[in-house]
Amino acid sequence: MKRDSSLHLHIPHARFRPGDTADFSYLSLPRAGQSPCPPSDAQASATRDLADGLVRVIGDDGGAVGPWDPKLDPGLALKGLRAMLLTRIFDDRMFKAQRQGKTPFYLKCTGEEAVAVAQALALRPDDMCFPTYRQQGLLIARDWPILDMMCQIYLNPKDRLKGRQLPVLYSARQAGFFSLAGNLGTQFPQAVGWAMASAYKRDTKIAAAWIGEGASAEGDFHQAMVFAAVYRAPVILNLVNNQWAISSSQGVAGGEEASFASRAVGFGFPGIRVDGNDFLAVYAVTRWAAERARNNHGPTLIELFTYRAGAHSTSDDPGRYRPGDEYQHWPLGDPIERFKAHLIRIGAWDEARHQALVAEIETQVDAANREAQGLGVHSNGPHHDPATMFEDIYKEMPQHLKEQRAEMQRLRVLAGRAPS
Amino acid sequence: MKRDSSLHLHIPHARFRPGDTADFSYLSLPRAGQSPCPPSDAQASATRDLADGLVRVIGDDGGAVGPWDPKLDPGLALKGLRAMLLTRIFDDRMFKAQRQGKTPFYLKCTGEEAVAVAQALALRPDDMCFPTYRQQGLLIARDWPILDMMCQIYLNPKDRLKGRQLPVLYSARQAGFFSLAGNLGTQFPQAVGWAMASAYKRDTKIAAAWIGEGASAEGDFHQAMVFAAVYRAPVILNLVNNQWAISSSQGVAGGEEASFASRAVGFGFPGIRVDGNDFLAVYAVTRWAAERARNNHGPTLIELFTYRAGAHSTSDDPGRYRPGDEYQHWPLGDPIERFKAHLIRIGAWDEARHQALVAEIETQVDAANREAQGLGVHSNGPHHDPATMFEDIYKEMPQHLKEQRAEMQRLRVLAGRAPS
Amino acid sequence: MTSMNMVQALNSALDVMLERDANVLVFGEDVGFFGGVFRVTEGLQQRHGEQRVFDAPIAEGGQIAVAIGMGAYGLRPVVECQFADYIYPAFDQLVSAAARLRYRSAGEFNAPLTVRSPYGGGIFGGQTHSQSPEGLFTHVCGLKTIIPSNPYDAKGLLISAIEDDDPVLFFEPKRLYTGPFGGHHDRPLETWAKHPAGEVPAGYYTVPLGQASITRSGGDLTILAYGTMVHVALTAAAETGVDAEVIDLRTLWPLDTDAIIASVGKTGRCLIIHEATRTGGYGAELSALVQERCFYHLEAPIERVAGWDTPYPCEFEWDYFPGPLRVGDAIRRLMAA
Amino acid sequence: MTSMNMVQALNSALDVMLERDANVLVFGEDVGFFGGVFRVTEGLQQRHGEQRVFDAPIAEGGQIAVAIGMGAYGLRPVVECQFADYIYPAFDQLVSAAARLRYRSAGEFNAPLTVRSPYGGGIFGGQTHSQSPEGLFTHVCGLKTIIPSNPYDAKGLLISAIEDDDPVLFFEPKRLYTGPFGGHHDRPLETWAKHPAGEVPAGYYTVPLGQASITRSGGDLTILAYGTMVHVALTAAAETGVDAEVIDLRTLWPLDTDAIIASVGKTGRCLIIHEATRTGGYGAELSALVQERCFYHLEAPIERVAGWDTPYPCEFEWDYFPGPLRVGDAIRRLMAA
Ligand SMILES: Cc1ncc(C[n+]2csc(CCOP(=O)(O)OP(=O)(O)O)c2C)c(N)n1
Ligand SMILES: Cc1ncc(C[n+]2csc(CCOP(=O)(O)OP(=O)(O)O)c2C)c(N)n1
Ligand SMILES: [Mg+2]
Ligand SMILES: [Mg+2]
Repeated sequence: MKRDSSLHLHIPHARFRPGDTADFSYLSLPRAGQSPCPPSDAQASATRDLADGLVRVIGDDGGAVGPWDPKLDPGLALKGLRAMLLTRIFDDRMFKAQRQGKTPFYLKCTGEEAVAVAQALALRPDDMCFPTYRQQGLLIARDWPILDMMCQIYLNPKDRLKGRQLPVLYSARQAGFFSLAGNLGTQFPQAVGWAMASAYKRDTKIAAAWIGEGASAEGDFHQAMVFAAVYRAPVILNLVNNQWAISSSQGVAGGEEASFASRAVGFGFPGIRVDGNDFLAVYAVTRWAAERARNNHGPTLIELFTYRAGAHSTSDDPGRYRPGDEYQHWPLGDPIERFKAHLIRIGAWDEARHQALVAEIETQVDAANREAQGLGVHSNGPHHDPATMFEDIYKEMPQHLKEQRAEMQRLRVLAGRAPS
Repeated sequence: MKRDSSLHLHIPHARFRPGDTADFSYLSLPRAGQSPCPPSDAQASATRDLADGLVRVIGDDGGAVGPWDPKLDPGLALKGLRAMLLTRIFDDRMFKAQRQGKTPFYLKCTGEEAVAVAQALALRPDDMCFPTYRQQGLLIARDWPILDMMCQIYLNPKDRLKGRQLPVLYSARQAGFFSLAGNLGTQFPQAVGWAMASAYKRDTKIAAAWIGEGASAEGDFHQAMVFAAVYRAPVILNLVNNQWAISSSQGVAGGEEASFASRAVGFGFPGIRVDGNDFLAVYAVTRWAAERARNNHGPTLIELFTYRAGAHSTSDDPGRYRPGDEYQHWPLGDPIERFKAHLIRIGAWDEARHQALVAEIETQVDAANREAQGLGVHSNGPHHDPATMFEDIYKEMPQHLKEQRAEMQRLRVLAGRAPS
Repeated sequence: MTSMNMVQALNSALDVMLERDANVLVFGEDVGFFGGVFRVTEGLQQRHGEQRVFDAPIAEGGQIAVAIGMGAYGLRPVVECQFADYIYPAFDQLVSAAARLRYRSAGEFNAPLTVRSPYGGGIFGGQTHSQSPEGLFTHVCGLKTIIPSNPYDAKGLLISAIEDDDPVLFFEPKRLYTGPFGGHHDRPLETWAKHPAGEVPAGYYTVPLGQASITRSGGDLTILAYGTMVHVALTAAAETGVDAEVIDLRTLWPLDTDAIIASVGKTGRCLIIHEATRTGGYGAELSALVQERCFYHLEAPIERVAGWDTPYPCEFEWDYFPGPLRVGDAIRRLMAA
Repeated sequence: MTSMNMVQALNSALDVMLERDANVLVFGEDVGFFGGVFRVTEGLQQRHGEQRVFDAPIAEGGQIAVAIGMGAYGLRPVVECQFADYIYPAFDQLVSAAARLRYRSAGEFNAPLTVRSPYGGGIFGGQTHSQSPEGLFTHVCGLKTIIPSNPYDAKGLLISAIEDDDPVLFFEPKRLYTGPFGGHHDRPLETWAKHPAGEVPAGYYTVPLGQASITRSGGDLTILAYGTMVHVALTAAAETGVDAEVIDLRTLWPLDTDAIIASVGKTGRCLIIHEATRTGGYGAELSALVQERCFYHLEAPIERVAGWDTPYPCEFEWDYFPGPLRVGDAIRRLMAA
């Protein structure tokens, strides 16, 4: 046995901090088209290389290559492009609204649009999604009205959540979009429960869940993996590795020595790492996992390898902890630019149509925004009646809440904030 | 894409239930000596086959074979044999004491003695252990006085834990044995914290933790894996897969489709599955992991593949949920019998000496038991002063606890249970 | 009517609901083939199939999480938490998710789950098999907390809990599983066979949530109790000979405040008892509430008799348990005040 | 003496302790390079090195677990829980392990850890950035719970907490980080610069645990408060003109009962205020206790003014927050009783 020296504590680092030049050369990125595509009922062990690798379809020249090419129908492709663009423009507009004080909070998904949008299109409309706050693209891809989202962001009287929730924490049952939690991770095992219920009912609907790589450190991640494995739940478990959890690098979540996708193999189900900025690859991998789940072969863990291009949220100032221009160096590019280039390359799209589409979406967003703002904004109302805060704690309001509501109303009158 | 039929919910089964004949032929067990032994600073990926395989050293003929043969010093081997025998005889005696009402509870580790005993001997005496209730063998192998253990089991005045804890939930700081929790899993990430502290202090001591395969479903297991990986903590994480968690088979914990050891690979550190009833294999694998940890290469997950030969505890009746004679069919045999056969085979031991050793240990246990019972037993005392229950809640007793203690004393007098 | 102990009554409630409603599922540690360590689910898997009644991984947080997901789908899961002492790994899912789901989604989703869990001491289980954590849940808005004190109520309340569209914590006094227990651990064990509440209808019935029951009426003193302590209250009342009114809360929250106010308004004296640790226990809320509502009727300070502020010590559980002597002592003190 | 806001005072406490004691470690989400989302650990990693101050995985349960292990080794870890709303994943480790370790090992092991966490509303953070969960911890024996109300106390109490050999929950009123806040959200923000408790010694000092402070003395009414609500109490007292005594508890548990009894014994009236939901909140314990100890001195019912029994609604936080109007209303009612 070797002699032992003294121990030391390893502390993971971000690769670069303000002042440094971002260098992503430590990443070993396979070229597009190189990953094999096993049948969707493959054994977990057959996916090992997929878990450690990176499924990519769109090559540097914009062409789609390899066995994962989903041969996407052009209509669907344009729907995807449109939804990604709408997501980005919507985000930008809402971010500005926060800076104007019209909402207390906003959170963008810039750079990660392909994740939610391509995945939404690869699922069926009634498959159930348990997202994080960074999958607004699911709603948009499922044609959920952005006016509805805006009304929630502005906390106005048309906010279906009645001014209760932090903006962006949507709930849209009709869109198969589960009520967003502020508590990271909680949704992940809940999705497994939903999938188990669907299986128990001999339904055909599957569930999909999302979690950030940072939040995957929570026990909830493990619970989802264990229950999904044990009951072979028809669920797609998506881990969005956007390299950052606020200021912490993915190494702090355990990504230094292994891919997150590879964790699935130890539970006996497939893990696949995919280029999260490659619309076609994300779509294809999600389709594969959906097919697997729907045919009773159980769960899949998908690691979506991407980059959080912007701040964590409007409360964050990333200039304090990262260089600021690193996104320019991100070797997997921008999902919208890459998909656009691909569509142009295959002759399904051109720059002029693109500019027209952008302009159209900007108009759409502006119109909705005007309408939403007209209905009320955080800073100067109108809002719901504050008395609604006592509703929905229980199905029926118990006596003590009725009393508290009356007390609050009395005080509002006393304060001159409500008519007596 | 394939057509989808309706989903169904998979429920894992035990392989056999009362009335069935136990059949373990579903296990694919490599022969002894077949697993390669990489250097202890190997990459996690190099341990993949070890994680899915089973390290075995003692062959069917009793010989030690292959690269994992630790070439154990004969003195240490006999110490191990003795500690295993003492553990078993101690367990049997205490089990009987519970049936006699002398303690409210007992829990044996029969069939799993090699786990704790071989591992204790592979660690250094000051390495810190965070065990479960089924590693009493650690204390015994570290020469902790069985009298002390008995006094706790009998909850008598020499019980260092003052009658507070369920018997068997030992605490022995001097033996490097962390206070046992009733709450499954909590100790697992705590061990990682201890190891991090040791590394932070540039100490040379490492930590070792144990968890049952059943309890590995808890979030705590994941926390231990994540923190161990992130900070490369000098810790050995032991998962004892004794096939059962009370009445649930290891499939209910997620062991149907993959080994538990293989979970480590997805965190970037080695996982090794070892024949838990093979003293030499357990010793060798533990040494390997200890060397790795002590040389700053970080954690290892060891899955100890064994069988819970007896009831879960004295509160349990396994006849309700398993055949009863399955242990006879367990293909990895009995750890004591196998190690004894090995020692005899290499000429270091013989049947006569064995019988003498058993007799000696029985005498030792009986003597200690008489002494312990003489000091008091659960059923008829004496015990500690009940007033001690107010101590050690805080370092200094706050006012309200002093008042409550006085109140209790007043009531005891009132009840005629204490002199006034 | 059949004679049932509490285990049988609970088993019958589950059986009835599994039969009536295909959306009811039962799972938890060892509840499947084995029938649960306290035998509450005995025979249910055999009768209703393993898709309806099954073992769960040892991961209380995961169990509640999947139950929430199932609830969102439309099922009514009933989860057994093997001991109330082991509910803490599920605390986040209960507090952050189950309790808030209806609110945060403005009614789009709800969590109609029931968590059953044996609580309380008296079986020499030590600090991790004896706890009474109800006070941690009654503080959390959105949860309902129930503790029955006899087989009849146990079955009727459990059926109501399963049918309820909100998340319900259903704590079962393990010391009462096989018989009433007035607190004299040194006397022969009683069974439910001779107790009127041991007569339980075989089929479906409900005991409504939110209604206390007056287990003993009296004019001099009100005792608020639930679970095991109801029986201790009755014993102490009998032993002291005081004309005490014993209110069995049954539903801790939402609370039947009216019943309490009416009683204390009448008696002017109030004693609150529970097995949980005193400080910040549910008794604190009851005391505060009674004081607020009945201040001008009170003839003596409201007293609390509760578990000491220590873990439940294994060997000394009968010095820990707030038995009839201690309760009786408080009754006498209150009557003398 | 230096002028410090509460963030700076807390930062200074950590800095002083990192300097004095090599066994002190600081970790939590984003506390390393970044310095914490509320900037409390700003510069500490840079000054003390990344072995002493570092980022932790987002796993509050794991953080507390490793802190317990470190404590068993002999270190004094200080963990930041980014928001008190996110402490629940650590509930089991806090309640089942940290709180019980000394007891269950009869003193062989202890858990000298400090968990810092910003709590309370007032930043439009909605229900998961505004909670006040202290009442869940004051019920758990073995834990100490502290809530400071100003920079001076914050630093002195945090140093005491770190030096304490028992596990301490240290909740920081995030609304007070940058200035005192009397509850009028529509008035200009104040800073600590002009407040006497904003004068903070640069070096080491302690404020002892377990001692309340009388922030305003008065003879007619006792107000029990902590954290943000101390300032609301002062505002309401000033606005009503009632001669109220305001007691800042500082340490919630173990509690300075003597100070409370002395005050209520003098005033005969008691108002308890907190931001946490009312039912089963810490105010219930305070009310029960005051009633038990001061029954014969009480001239009016003890009242509680607290958060409504709902989650903290994002847009309506100023209807939720128990501000000076509501507190003043209760003061007047109490004085009229
Ligand atoms: C249980 C819990 N802990 C902490 C937080 C605070 N928090 C909000 S977002 C965040 C970072 C999450 O990072 P990641 O999971 O990688 O998702 P991303 O923001 O990158 O999409 C943290 C720590 C929280 N919301 N919930
Ligand atoms: C958190 C928690 N949940 C449940 C229990 C009840 N319980 C005690 S032992 C046990 C089975 C544990 O099985 P396993 O982890 O495989 O260990 P083994 O008993 O086989 O050694 C259970 C469910 C507990 N003690 N703690
Ligand atoms: Mg992230
Ligand atoms: Mg086991």
